[in-house]
Amino acid sequence: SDEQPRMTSERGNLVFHTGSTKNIEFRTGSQGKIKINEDDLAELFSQIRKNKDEILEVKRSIGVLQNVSNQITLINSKIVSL
Amino acid sequence: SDEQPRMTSERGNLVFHTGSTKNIEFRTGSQGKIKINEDDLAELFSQIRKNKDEILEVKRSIGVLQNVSNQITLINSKIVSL
Amino acid sequence: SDEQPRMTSERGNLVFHTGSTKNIEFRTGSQGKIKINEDDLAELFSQIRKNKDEILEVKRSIGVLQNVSNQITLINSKIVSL
Amino acid sequence: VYKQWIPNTNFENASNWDKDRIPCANDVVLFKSNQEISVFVQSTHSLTDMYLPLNGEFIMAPGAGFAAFDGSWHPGCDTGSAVSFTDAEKYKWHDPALWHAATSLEDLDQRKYIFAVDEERVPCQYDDVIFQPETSFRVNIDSSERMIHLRSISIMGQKFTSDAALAEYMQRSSAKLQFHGNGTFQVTNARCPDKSGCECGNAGEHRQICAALLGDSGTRCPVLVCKDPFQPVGHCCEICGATISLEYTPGFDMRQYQNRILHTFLSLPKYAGVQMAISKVRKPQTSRNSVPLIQIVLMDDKMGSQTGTNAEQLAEDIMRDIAEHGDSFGIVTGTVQVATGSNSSGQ
Repeated sequence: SDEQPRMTSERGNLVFHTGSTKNIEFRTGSQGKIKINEDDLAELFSQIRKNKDEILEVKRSIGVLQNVSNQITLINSKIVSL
Repeated sequence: SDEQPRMTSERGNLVFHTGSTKNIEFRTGSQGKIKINEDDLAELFSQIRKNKDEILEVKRSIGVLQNVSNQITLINSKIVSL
Repeated sequence: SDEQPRMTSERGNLVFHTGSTKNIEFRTGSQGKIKINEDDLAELFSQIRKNKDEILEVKRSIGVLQNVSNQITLINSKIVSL
Repeated sequence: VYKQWIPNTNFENASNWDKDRIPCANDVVLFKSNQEISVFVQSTHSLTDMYLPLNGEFIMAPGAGFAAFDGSWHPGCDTGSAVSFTDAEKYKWHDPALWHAATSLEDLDQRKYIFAVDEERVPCQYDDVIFQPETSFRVNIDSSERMIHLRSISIMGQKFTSDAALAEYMQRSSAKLQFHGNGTFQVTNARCPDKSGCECGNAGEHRQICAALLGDSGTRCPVLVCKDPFQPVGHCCEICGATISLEYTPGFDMRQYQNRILHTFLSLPKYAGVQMAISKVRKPQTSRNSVPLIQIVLMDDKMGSQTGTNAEQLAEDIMRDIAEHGDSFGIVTGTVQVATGSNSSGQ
């Protein structure tokens, strides 16, 4: 039936299909990799998470800087107004 | 010919090849997912886009801070030179 | 055997398993794309790398700002203590 | 009648490979680049190298797939060689030899097939056509009449009884790999409305049907041992045996009469080797204003001078029955034609 997965060749393109509610899954072993051309899929995905974490950290640093900046601005305005 | 898609074993690795201008495509139905081990690819993709947006926002914040910082530096230098 | 990398149909899902030490590789020619539903994987991958690079740049900017901020804080404290 | 397509293009069907075996793990598996093919895969295969066609599909049953070859030894696979998937373009819808016919799905399952003249071995307008589930196939539906009329068609477990649903299916890429040629299907979901039977409707395809059966290189009918063999209506070659042609009234009931012959005569041990085909046909030579008649074709498994004698006996039994009870079945007259080995050139 329609729900069976297919590997098709469409004018030389290689296409992997599944039915409407079915998944395509990539499962790696402890040292097995899924490589897409030269890229390791798992590494790229761990980079996405690393990016996410670093963005969080960066935002914290910016928060601190904004606080400091606000305080200094305040002090400066007092000094200037002396 | 060269342009035929191919499936080969290379030292025990399973390799899917296509010709030089041909694609490899993965297609699920509307309710199907692409999963990498336990991760849902759609979520990872949306995380990439989210990261991109957050980086833009972070850069704006840094721009503002740099302006403030420059101004304060200027004021400070004036004060110090008093 | 089960340890060989393989593509199999499991309850209508299409599963790519790597063996514990073996890889599954997808290789297109220089002008071929890897597409996941409508997304071009190469573009997403380059976005991941771009995000990574921009985060680095952002962190450098923050480092500079933190230095400036520290110096100004120092100057201000001196001024205030005058 | 149910007509089931016989050939398949499954990966595990040894006859689909040029080495008459399923490829081994160390073979190079070749599909021609221009080979348009749908291939059903029933289990997991280790492979060294497989060239896929530019346009094709591999449908994977649960548990089926492809794995890398681990270099281990497989029984019967000492040296790797090139194994090619054979040409599937040659299978024609109109080839009588590529169909099994049965009067019920159970009979199909139990391989109780019916005998029919060649035209009627190909699906008729009130037939249900079945492509078995879990099989892939490729069939040339070139048709001189362009339209192929059927009651229904089942493909990979999905039964189509309306033109709209079938037309939608035929647009899919799988359908384009399964069917090629200029024919179009029309499915009516209708049974034969006439209890005296319906013509098959394949008379217009007679030439094509016989060409497919006998090969394009002209007539290659089997050499017959009987004198004056004859050609039943709808058949491609002359036969030895007997035919009875019946003129009938509107009261004639095909199913009822067929059952009478089956139960009264064909079930007798002495007729165990006789095959019967009964259907409504129209004689081609009297094409204008011709009336349909009921044709009963009888062939037996006797050899040499005995060829056809069993069929002849049965024909005589049937004619005696008609003389006694023909009126009650709605039979006006019957004429017999016989060709047996015993009347061959007076031997």
